[in-house]
Amino acid sequence: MLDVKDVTRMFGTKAAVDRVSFTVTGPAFVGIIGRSGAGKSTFLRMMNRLTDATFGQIMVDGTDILALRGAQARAWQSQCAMIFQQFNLVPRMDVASNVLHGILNRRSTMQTMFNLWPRADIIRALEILDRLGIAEQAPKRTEALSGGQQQRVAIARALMQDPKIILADEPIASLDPMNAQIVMDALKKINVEDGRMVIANLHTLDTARRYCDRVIGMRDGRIVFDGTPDQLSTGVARDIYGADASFNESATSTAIPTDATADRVYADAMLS
Amino acid sequence: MLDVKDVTRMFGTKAAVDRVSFTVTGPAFVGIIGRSGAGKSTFLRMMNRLTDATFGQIMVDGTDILALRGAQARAWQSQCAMIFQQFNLVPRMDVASNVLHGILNRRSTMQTMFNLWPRADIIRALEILDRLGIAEQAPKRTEALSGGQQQRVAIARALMQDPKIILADEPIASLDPMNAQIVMDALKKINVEDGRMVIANLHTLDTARRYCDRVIGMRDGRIVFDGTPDQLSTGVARDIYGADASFNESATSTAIPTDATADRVYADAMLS
Amino acid sequence: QDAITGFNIGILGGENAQDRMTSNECFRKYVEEAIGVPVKLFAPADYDGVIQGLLGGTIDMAWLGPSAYAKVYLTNPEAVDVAMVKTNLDKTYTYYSIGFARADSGITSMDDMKGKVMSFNDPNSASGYLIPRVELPQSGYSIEPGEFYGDVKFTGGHEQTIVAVKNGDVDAGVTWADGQGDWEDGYNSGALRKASDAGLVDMNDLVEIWRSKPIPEGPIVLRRALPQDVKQSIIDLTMGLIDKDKDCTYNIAAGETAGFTEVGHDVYETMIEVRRQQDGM
Amino acid sequence: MTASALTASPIPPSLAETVTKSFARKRLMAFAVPALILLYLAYTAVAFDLAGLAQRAKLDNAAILLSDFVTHKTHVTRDNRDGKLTVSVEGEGKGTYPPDRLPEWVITTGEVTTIDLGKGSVVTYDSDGARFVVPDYGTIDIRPDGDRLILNAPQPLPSWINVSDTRVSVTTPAGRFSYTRSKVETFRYQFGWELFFFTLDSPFSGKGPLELVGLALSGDRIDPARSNVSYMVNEVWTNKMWRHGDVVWALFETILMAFLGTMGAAIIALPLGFVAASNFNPLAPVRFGLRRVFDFIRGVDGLIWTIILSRAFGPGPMTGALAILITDTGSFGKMFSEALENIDDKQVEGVRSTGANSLLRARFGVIPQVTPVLLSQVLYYLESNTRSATVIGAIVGGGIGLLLTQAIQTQKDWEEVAYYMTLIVLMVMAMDSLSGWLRRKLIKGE
Amino acid sequence: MVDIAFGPERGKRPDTASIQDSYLDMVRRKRMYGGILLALFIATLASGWMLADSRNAGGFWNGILNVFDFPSEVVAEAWVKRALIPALFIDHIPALIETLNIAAVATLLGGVAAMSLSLLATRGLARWPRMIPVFRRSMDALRAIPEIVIALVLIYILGGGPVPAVIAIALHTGGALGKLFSEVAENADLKPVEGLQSVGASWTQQMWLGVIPQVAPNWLSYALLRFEINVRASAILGFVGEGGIGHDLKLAMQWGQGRYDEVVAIFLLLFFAIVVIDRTSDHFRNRLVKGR
Ligand SMILES: Nc1ncnc2c1ncn2[C@@H]1O[C@H](COP(=O)(O)OP(=O)(O)OP(=O)(O)O)[C@@H](O)[C@H]1O
Ligand SMILES: Nc1ncnc2c1ncn2[C@@H]1O[C@H](COP(=O)(O)OP(=O)(O)OP(=O)(O)O)[C@@H](O)[C@H]1O
Ligand SMILES: [Mg+2]
Ligand SMILES: [Mg+2]
Repeated sequence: MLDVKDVTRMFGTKAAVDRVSFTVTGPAFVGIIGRSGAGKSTFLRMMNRLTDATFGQIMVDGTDILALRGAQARAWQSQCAMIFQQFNLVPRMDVASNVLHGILNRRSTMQTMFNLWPRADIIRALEILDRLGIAEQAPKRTEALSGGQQQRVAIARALMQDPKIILADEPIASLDPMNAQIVMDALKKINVEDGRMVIANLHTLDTARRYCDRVIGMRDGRIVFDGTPDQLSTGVARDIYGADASFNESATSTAIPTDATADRVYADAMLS
Repeated sequence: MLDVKDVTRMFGTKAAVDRVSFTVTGPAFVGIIGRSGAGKSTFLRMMNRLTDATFGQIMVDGTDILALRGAQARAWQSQCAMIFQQFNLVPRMDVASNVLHGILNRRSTMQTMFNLWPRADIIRALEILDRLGIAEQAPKRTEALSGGQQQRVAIARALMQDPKIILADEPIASLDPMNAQIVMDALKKINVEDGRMVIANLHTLDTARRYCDRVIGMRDGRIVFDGTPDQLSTGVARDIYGADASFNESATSTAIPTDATADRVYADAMLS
Repeated sequence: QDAITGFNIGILGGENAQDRMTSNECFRKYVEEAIGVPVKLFAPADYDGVIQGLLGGTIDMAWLGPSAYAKVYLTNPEAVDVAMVKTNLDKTYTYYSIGFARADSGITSMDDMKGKVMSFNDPNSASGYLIPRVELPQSGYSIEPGEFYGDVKFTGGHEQTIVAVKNGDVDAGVTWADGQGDWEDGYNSGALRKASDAGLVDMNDLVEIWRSKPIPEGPIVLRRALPQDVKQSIIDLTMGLIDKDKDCTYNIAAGETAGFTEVGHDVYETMIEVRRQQDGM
Repeated sequence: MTASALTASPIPPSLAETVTKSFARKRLMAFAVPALILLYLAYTAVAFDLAGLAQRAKLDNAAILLSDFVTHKTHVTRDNRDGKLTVSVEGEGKGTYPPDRLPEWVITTGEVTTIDLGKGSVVTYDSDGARFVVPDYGTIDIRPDGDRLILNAPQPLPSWINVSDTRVSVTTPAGRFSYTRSKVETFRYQFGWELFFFTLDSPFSGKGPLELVGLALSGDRIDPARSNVSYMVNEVWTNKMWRHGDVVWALFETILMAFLGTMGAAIIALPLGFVAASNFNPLAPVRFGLRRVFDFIRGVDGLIWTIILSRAFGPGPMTGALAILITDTGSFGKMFSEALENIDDKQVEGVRSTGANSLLRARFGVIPQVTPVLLSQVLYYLESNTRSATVIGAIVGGGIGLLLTQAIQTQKDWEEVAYYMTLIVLMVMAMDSLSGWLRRKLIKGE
Repeated sequence: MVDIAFGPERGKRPDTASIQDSYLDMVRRKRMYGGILLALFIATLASGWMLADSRNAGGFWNGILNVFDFPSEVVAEAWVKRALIPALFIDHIPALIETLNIAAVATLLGGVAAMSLSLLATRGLARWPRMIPVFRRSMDALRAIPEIVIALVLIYILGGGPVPAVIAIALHTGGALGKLFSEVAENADLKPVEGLQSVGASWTQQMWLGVIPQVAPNWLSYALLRFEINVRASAILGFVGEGGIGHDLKLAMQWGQGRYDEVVAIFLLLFFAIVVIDRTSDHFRNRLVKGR
């Protein structure tokens, strides 16, 4: 279904993405991890045609989408939804309008210019919002929503596009843990229930491990790891992130601790 | 040394801090934990006189610092340094100037306006920066520094004040794990080496457990736990945070995972 | 010629009237009655507005100062026709440029002004600048600053000159008066009379130190392109106004008058010459 | 634990040197900048001749001005040639008291007129001449003798009596008095804006507030044709002294000029702004040319445009509005294009990622985010143009500005100046709050 | 794994149909109001122009054909006498300098006043929070009076010369900049201020070190913009009665034919001065606000 061949993007003399190749066959949940500057965003932006590739091919169902131009490229964009770290919504417009932007490519310019959407489209937008649990936010301005809600609006816009592929560029990096979980769960559900492929750049290994079917690790523009979440050991992670051994991660975990002793005492007390 | 009696702060009809009382005798490292809105910040701000208390007393060496006014309150502030989550430095000024701000209370307005700092003070500021490992940053603009470095500048400013007490309001919440560790280590060192009392609001139990001599847990403005780190079990933590069992914390941990095997190998190697 | 759909009257500031809109309201009504189209009054704060209006054809009738008329004529001789002029009580239609100073300054004639500060009104004003500018040097008082006078200033208008002299900001100034009646009343009409009546100055405090040759009053002009019958009815109306409504005549003339009389372009030839000579100075 | 965090090593001397030097430099700047500014101010003080000004400044003028703002004077004039007596406010025909309703402090019996200026100051006109009794001084007696005036007054004459053969004037705190061969005049100064509501020829003049309310409520019509209230409103509206109707119209005209000019300019500048913004128009020469055009029309200034347009359109409010329109097209064009260049790309990118074409990207990615900026600029200009329209109005002969400049230039009707100034300040403040309100309403939340 | 993706709100959600109805309702209402507002705006604008047109001496359509009459008259004459123009430039440079000085001094004085006024009138920074409305209203009043009014009144007291102009422009500048300054200060980050407060700094120290450095670029940028506006204002004041280049321009302009070369010379001088200031201030403002 998706066949990435030798895709490269140069910025000046520096290769932000360097001969990336991989193949995805079914509607998988693919996670891309790697530290800042590894080229994750650049790769997704090339897939969505927001950035042009320097060379390489991305074949989707037999078409090289990197070679499309003008209206055809826009048609591809409409099939390949993108979710951004900063949501990239229009904050001053209401939630439903933002969702409706997903079908801009399919409606006539004249009609949409004056924000005159057909009733059926509005209803579909509301249904999608309802599916994501934020239907009652529909009339509000998007800027009035919390980060997690905004990201769900962005997902709704993506669903409105009825895309083959959903690209998500660090969708939870601006969110707090609670909202992050809600958003990741939503993406997973779309992946499983609708059978749409999801490719997500992720910041945190935990998340990748938990949600992805397949994890691709990038470093300096190249793929340095490609496998299942289980294959992701600390050593591999240290390779990907370039962290050194002196770094003790547990001191700063934001999670509530699993203190074995205290828990055992508590458990004993409960069991007794 | 520090005797907090019945301190309360109302916002409207809501008590943000509700009859908090505790006593600290020596130069302890006290951690205050609790979820968002528990009143941690409000309490520290009252200690520093940034926020007025509704009633109650905080006795320090026999003086009720909550009753001080005007210049006396400012004099107290100069003895009680505060470190903020967002550093609260002057970003456009250089690092050394920011550290020198610690002694503003002792300088006249005119002297400040014309940037008249005695050479001895400048040298002392540099020494403090050096102690925190960032002396070479002294001439840079503060905004050019990384988060961890900025927080160390804030600590340097606090040390410049030569305070009795250092208050730290979530000093590592805006920092990445690596920097967080450096900052906490620095605070601990000051606590141990200089014998200054440190009271820190902390977001994460791990950190509290690792650095504090004593942990105070707050919920809805009241103290619900006061004890040593060892007494902090998962059950107690769940009480303090009001988290329910369904919330799975590991999904969103930002830490690189503890691959137990790798660590065990390392530990074995060290012990052998 | 086409019939007109509206008629615009421009009123000039400074030289003649200040409370212009109201004093001319009665006249506006008469004109409206006479020619049967809506009549509007325009009173821009300085000369130029009306002059531009006449040149551009948007103002149909105006009462100009002699110098302003000269400017219109020099810019476009085809634009307007001189129609009438206001007469004094003795039927003359001349006035004077009067030089004056503070009585307690010891200045009694222009000779005493050597090295002192002389002021004029505004460079387009006939009595307040142009005429003195030509006549003073002829009598040996060069108006180049520093030659005879210590300095030469512009005050901006007649009232300002009077106030400036009274306040001692300048040693002497020029303004217009009809030269009839008594000095202590500020003559029968003119800027001094108005200022004295208003309590702005006490005429005892001022003395006359110079007087120009007679200057013709500014003309009432009509746009040349107006239909002949319109022109005629306006002229008839204005000339007959003194018998019809004395108060209104007094209002628009800004003082005692024996009415309006017809006059031709030739009266202003001198004035135009004065101005032409000074072009580019 | 990271060892590097707290290692203590002596500070390199070079570092201490750098830092102390940088502080010395800052200190120098801290002194040098104020010093330079002071130096410049000193230079301008000399250039502006501040010392000379201090001598020339007339603070008594300020006192007169301030008191004139809130007082009026009443003239009591007798024409010495025909003996006619007139009493009028500000000496104006429209403020003349009818002979049967003179103010109570003017009493006429036959040839004799007694004017009571209060506190013992009394002026008497009689067939022989006039007398002015000044308390603590004595009686000033003037009688004409042929062409001359003969003055009888306690000697030595104080400086507030100004005498010549033909004219005597007396200035006292109670009032002013002057005598010439042709007329004798007394001026009485009183507090308040006289005749502000009703002129003397109105049936409502001289009535107290209670009386007026009573009249307004009562059914007995003064003029059978209309109710008392509408009659009253009409009398105030057409007040001949203060001309409230004209003034309100003038205010409206001023606002009209500002509104038309600003809105017209905004409508023209919006499309031009897109053409001049580098992220919407790739043709650099067109952009450059258009920007210079903006610079030019802005640089020329509204006042000059007013004069240029006066020739074509003649005086009147449209000329003023067009002048504002032209100037502001320049300002808006520049500001709009800058605002468009500073937009947040995230939103545009979000819209773009759905496959929208460029027109739709502008509509949904750009317009929503620039609207607040543009709107707030337009509203800000609307408010500030209300002020400019005041000045422009003076030139095109319309609006409150004309009334104001005329009143100031005659330098006598200061109470009118005060009235107009108050109105202008209120008008601008009202426009300010209106634009603030619209800004809040349209930008912050709907 | 517990799926809480679709919200802890589950169960108490209002039913979908009512949400749809109310939203569609809102869309309809918005379209209607939008249409009405647009129609109202257009009607106001159109009738306003018609009214202004009818009150004008000359109509729009007649006039539009003649817009270039006056400029071409001026330019034609100036072109004939173009040789004289350089000398005229030099003649008027002192007047230009006076105009610039008036603007500069007024901006300086007004700017200093605006600095203190704005800090005193900003929520969160004010020394005496209760006095905020007082300072705000006084800024409003300063802003509301047109410069020309103050200048004309001051001329009566101080006599002619540049000082009344300086005072008039400075007063206005104080009010106008004060408002803009306070808007900037309102958006200033309070964290540094709080940081300084926590070490026991006085109010002045907090402002000087915590607020001024943050707002300085924007303030300076506004002050430069104001300087530009004030140059124009000072020229205009000259035009209406004071000294400076505006006065020269007015004299030449009023004289009319015969001195159009002078008009053009002064105009060009003033125009170039304004453009130079405009460009320079733009350049510096961009550098200040967007960072170097
Ligand atoms: N428009 C651009 N111009 C020049 N260099 C760019 C541009 N966009 C990205 N780069 C460079 O390409 C490299 C890869 O950037 P990219 O944003 O893809 O990284 P990333 O993996 O998404 O990092 P992050 O986690 O910070 O988002 C970086 O070195 C970046 O500096
Ligand atoms: N200035 C204020 N006005 C009104 N309410 C306030 C104010 N400051 C704090 N509160 C309220 O007081 C309560 C305690 O707030 P506080 O900031 O002390 O909590 P916290 O424990 O520091 O939380 P966090 O972890 O989010 O910083 C909260 O409910 C908060 O909404
Ligand atoms: Mg990225
Ligand atoms: Mg807090």
